[in-house]
Amino acid sequence: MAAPIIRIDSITKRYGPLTVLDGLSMEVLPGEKLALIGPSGSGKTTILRILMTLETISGGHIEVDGEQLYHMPRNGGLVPADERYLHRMREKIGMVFQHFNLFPHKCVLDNVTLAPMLTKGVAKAEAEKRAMELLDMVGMADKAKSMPAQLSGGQKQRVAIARALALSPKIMLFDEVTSALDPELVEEVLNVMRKLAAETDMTMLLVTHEMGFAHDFADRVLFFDRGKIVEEGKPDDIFRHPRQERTQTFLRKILAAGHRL
Amino acid sequence: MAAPIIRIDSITKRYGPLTVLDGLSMEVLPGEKLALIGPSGSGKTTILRILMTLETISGGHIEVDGEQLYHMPRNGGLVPADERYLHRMREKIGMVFQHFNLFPHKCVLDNVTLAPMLTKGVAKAEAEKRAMELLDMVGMADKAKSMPAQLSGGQKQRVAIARALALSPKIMLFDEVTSALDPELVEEVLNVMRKLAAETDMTMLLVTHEMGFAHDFADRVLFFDRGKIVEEGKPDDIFRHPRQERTQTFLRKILAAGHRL
Amino acid sequence: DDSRLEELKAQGFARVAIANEPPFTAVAADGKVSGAAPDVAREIFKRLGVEDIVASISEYGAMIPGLQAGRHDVITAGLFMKPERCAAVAYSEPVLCDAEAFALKKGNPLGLKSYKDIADNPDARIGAPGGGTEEKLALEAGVPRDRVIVVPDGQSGLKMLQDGRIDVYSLPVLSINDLVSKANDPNVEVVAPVEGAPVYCDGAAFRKGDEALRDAFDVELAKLKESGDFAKIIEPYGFSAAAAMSTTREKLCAAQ
Amino acid sequence: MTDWPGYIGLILQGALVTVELTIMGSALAVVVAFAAGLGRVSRFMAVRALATAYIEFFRGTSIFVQLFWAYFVLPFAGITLTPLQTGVLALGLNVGAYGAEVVRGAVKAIGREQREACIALNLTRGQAMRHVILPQALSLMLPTFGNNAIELLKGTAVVSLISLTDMTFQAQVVRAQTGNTLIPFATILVLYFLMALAISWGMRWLERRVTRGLDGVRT
Amino acid sequence: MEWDWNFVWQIMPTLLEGLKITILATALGAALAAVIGLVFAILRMTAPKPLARATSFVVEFIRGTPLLVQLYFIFYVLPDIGIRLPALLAGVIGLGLHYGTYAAEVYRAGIENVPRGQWEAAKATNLTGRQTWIHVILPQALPPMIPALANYLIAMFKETPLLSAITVLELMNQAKSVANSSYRYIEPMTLVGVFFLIMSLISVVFLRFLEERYARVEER
Ligand SMILES: Nc1ncnc2c1ncn2[C@@H]1O[C@H](COP(=O)(O)OP(=O)(O)OP(=O)(O)O)[C@@H](O)[C@H]1O
Ligand SMILES: Nc1ncnc2c1ncn2[C@@H]1O[C@H](COP(=O)(O)OP(=O)(O)OP(=O)(O)O)[C@@H](O)[C@H]1O
Ligand SMILES: [Mg+2]
Ligand SMILES: [Mg+2]
Repeated sequence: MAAPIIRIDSITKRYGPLTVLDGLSMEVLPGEKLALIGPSGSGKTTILRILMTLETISGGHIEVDGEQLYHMPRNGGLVPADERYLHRMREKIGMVFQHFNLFPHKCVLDNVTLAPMLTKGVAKAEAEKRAMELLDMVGMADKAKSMPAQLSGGQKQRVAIARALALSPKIMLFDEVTSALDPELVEEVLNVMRKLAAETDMTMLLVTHEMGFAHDFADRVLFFDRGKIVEEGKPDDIFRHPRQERTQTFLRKILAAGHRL
Repeated sequence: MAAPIIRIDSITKRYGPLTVLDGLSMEVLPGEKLALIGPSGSGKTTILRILMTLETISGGHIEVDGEQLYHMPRNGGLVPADERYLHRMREKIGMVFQHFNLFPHKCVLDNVTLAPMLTKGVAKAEAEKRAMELLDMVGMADKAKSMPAQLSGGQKQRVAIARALALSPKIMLFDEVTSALDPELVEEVLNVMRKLAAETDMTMLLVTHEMGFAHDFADRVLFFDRGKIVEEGKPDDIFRHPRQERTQTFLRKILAAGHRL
Repeated sequence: DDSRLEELKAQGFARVAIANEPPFTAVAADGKVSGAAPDVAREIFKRLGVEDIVASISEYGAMIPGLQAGRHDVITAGLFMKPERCAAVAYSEPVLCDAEAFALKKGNPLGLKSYKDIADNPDARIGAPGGGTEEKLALEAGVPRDRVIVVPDGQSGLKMLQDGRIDVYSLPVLSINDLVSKANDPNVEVVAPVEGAPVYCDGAAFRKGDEALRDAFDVELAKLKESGDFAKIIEPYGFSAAAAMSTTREKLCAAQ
Repeated sequence: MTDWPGYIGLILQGALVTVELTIMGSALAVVVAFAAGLGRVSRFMAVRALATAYIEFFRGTSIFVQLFWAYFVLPFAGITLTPLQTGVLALGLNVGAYGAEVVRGAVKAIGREQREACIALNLTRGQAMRHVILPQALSLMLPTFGNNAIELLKGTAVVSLISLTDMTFQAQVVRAQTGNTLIPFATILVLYFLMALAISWGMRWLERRVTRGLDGVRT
Repeated sequence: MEWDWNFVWQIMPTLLEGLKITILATALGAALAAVIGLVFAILRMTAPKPLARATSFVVEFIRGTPLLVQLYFIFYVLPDIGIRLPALLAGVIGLGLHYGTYAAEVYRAGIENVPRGQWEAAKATNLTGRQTWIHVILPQALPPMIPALANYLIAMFKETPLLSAITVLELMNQAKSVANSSYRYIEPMTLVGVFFLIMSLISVVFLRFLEERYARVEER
């Protein structure tokens, strides 16, 4: 078994008096597809945001691809990472947001090429060539010159996925990428993600309320509640035979509300 | 068969150059539970809003409970209804919104009692008694003194239902009342509506993307597309054996995205 | 008829417009209005049966419009009689007379002795109160508009002179003396009187149409002058009673 | 020797006038702000037009012009106001015009959804405005009203130009009588600042009271 | 007192002369305010705590005191410490400082209005701080600021009559001086009002245009 690509070691995250993650530990293997599920407020988004270094952590350590994420070695010890160090670490990680967060003042193509050109110094022509390939992959090549405001939610999200892929990260983070979409638009985004899962060996972490998709997509499912992993296992085990009562209650509620597996 | 309680007669609705409803006609029987489904932008919300007199109409007539809704008789003919006439007609109709639209500056109880006291001159004590019964029915009696901001989405929506019921309308309109809710909170609201459907013989019109719920709840399902009723029938017929291709495509997309019937 | 006077008597006070320019007008630390012009007015109104005066400070330029707009009953501010003003208001007989003076930098570096000198020197800028006599004299002498700086009040004028924003500041002699002595600045000197500028006298200025009130005022003013009380009021401020008594409104209004 | 305590007393007298002007001007401003602000969203064309004309005129012509006009020109129309009345009128109407836009903005910001809930509950327009829209709009207006009150306070300095003996005017008098420029001006700068602080503290207190229980959350 | 058209035509050139100065002072004051506002905003948002605090205090102080008194101060008190500014310059500096504090607020609000998701997306795509500002934040923050800034420009324009108190011969001062020598206030004051109204109405139309033009960027 390969060494984990992500190793989270008892991290703690507090917002003021509120402890959101309390000594959480977990590991992810290279190429693994992980689904994080659980009730609202359980800390799923928080863990993705921490991996993307969008937060600070209150305690613990994270190792990504063999290197510390929030700390850097100095004089034999570890000190809090500085901006330059983080900048280098972020190359390994890409993230897709619930609300897309496309740059509204740039056209689709420019959204995808901006980061490669600025952060990796890729030449414009080359960046655009690669961007068109990615847009083609997500079925958005014909909208390359559109502005984000002219797209539907599903189209925006597909562009956001292409944008994150443009930096060729080793790890992709997806935070409820379909929950801001109209129901009929969900499928087009999920299709792109299925394709992505099938065609690449990227490590993927997915937060979702689409239990059916989580079931089909993930190698492993983690059930979160109140900042802790309550249960984890193969999708079939978690969804069909949850052992913990909290998992059972949660799944019952979700499924009763009209979602299928 | 009883006379229809709602009779919509070739109404047209335009927003500037955009025609949203084009000569739509339909009838609803007293006590009927109707589900309106269809793709985004097909005009489902618009038809409810028109019934609530939140819009103007560009053409056509609507009869509610034997009286014209947007027109009133004068000198033997019909003229556009004035505010006083509309005020009287609105007594027959209640509406629950996707985003609850509770009054944030009033506590739960006051939200429910405000309209009966103001519009019907019900005495405070009596209004509160009835409000507590309704809050009890939706399972919110213990939160009577809470402010809306202290409630979860599901709780807010249950209060909103109680508020609409407080005026004892003959017709209730529900516009995607669960789609702004976290998935685990959906069920509590749907339960209240099941109870309501079972216990009263109110006429109900429901716009929803919860196909499973629509199936169980409705006596009749109307499938909308581009401002027209494309197909209508018993839930089993529409969901299991849709005849129109557009209905089939729509249901396939929705179901593929993880919803069950 | 004397209806205006009756009104004032009934109301118990007269509203006077004053400037903020000692010694013509002055405001004490307790806010009490004094100065030669208001003191004379107060005394005469008392004799006419009007208990007191209520003063509001105004720019010179705003006084006549304010009088016409009914904001004041009379102007007692050292507003010198000039023919065009005589046409606009009803003056009493002369009260305070003074010549014009310059305050300028020590040694009078530009050699300015008259308004004409200022007009002739393209570098010389003169400061004067807006709508006051000095502004008019300067303009009449041919100083172009952009070298006549309108200064809101005496203190500002002196300050601008000290700061080198203007080269000469012109006011009546007694006003300049009062200012300069307060400033106690060895770098400022006074040229008085200005060559070629006549001695001017002010009077209490009434609204056109209030001539009856003005005439009543004149009667008491004449008595005051006669009795010597007039001199007792104004001479402590440095004004000459003789100067005021040696001329008449008729002469002053016809001048030029 | 200069009688400084006396002259500072003079400035304090002026401060009183400034406070008086600010309070009365604000009171007038609030009244006209609501009248014109609600007029702007009226159903009646004529009311809307009237409110709009008032707002555009007073926002368009500069407080100075309004002040001088009220002071020197109105009397010819037979309306002679005391300088204090003139000041209150000009400041109140001027700031009221800005306040009207705040009222309108806040009422509009409360938005379609609340308005529609009112219709669905069959409230009349008046009831909706009184019981639902205005109570919420008020908490949106308060911060801007606070700023407007400070603008009005600062505007009172301008009335010194029509010989109203406010604080700035008294500072000028003191300056003319004493020959000292720094002391009177520095004194009034500090006093103005303290008054502005008092206004913003007062408004914040009021805001807390009005929004109590709302938690700033708006659905 | 009757309205006199002859008098109106007679004083028109003088007033237009004053209008020129008014517009000049507004333009210079606005340019200065835009720069000073940026300095204030940056100091408040990024400077070390004590300096940021001090800046906040200065901004609050300037905003809490009347421009008229500030002008008096700049014009009459500053020379005591050797700073003697020409009247127009003193006026422009007063306007610039005063309105700079307003502009600072606009800058801050404009930057804060860029959704947090944009900062995060920039980070997730690994842009540096500078790249984020230049390519993501400012292009979105600036356009929506324009109407607000223009609004203050108009407000400033209407406050220029204050400069008359420090002897600048702008529109109001010209009108007063005309009134002083003619004893007529009706025509000059009304004309000044009309000038301001015309300029304001023009700028309101312009502002509406700006608001429409730049509101579009906000769509998401
Ligand atoms: N910036 C913040 N400040 C304070 N509390 C926060 C902040 N962000 C998140 N929280 C809190 O942290 C907890 C975990 O939030 P998180 O967003 O990780 O939950 P989640 O599992 O993603 O829920 P959801 O399914 O609703 O997205 C919640 O209680 C939330 O209120
Ligand atoms: N106020 C409005 N101005 C202009 N167009 C509008 C307005 N309201 C609705 N529309 C348009 O009318 C059409 C029908 O809208 P409607 O909200 O009724 O659709 P819907 O079926 O409820 O869709 P959804 O499932 O997204 O709620 C859409 O194209 C919409 O863009
Ligand atoms: Mg989340
Ligand atoms: Mg809808």
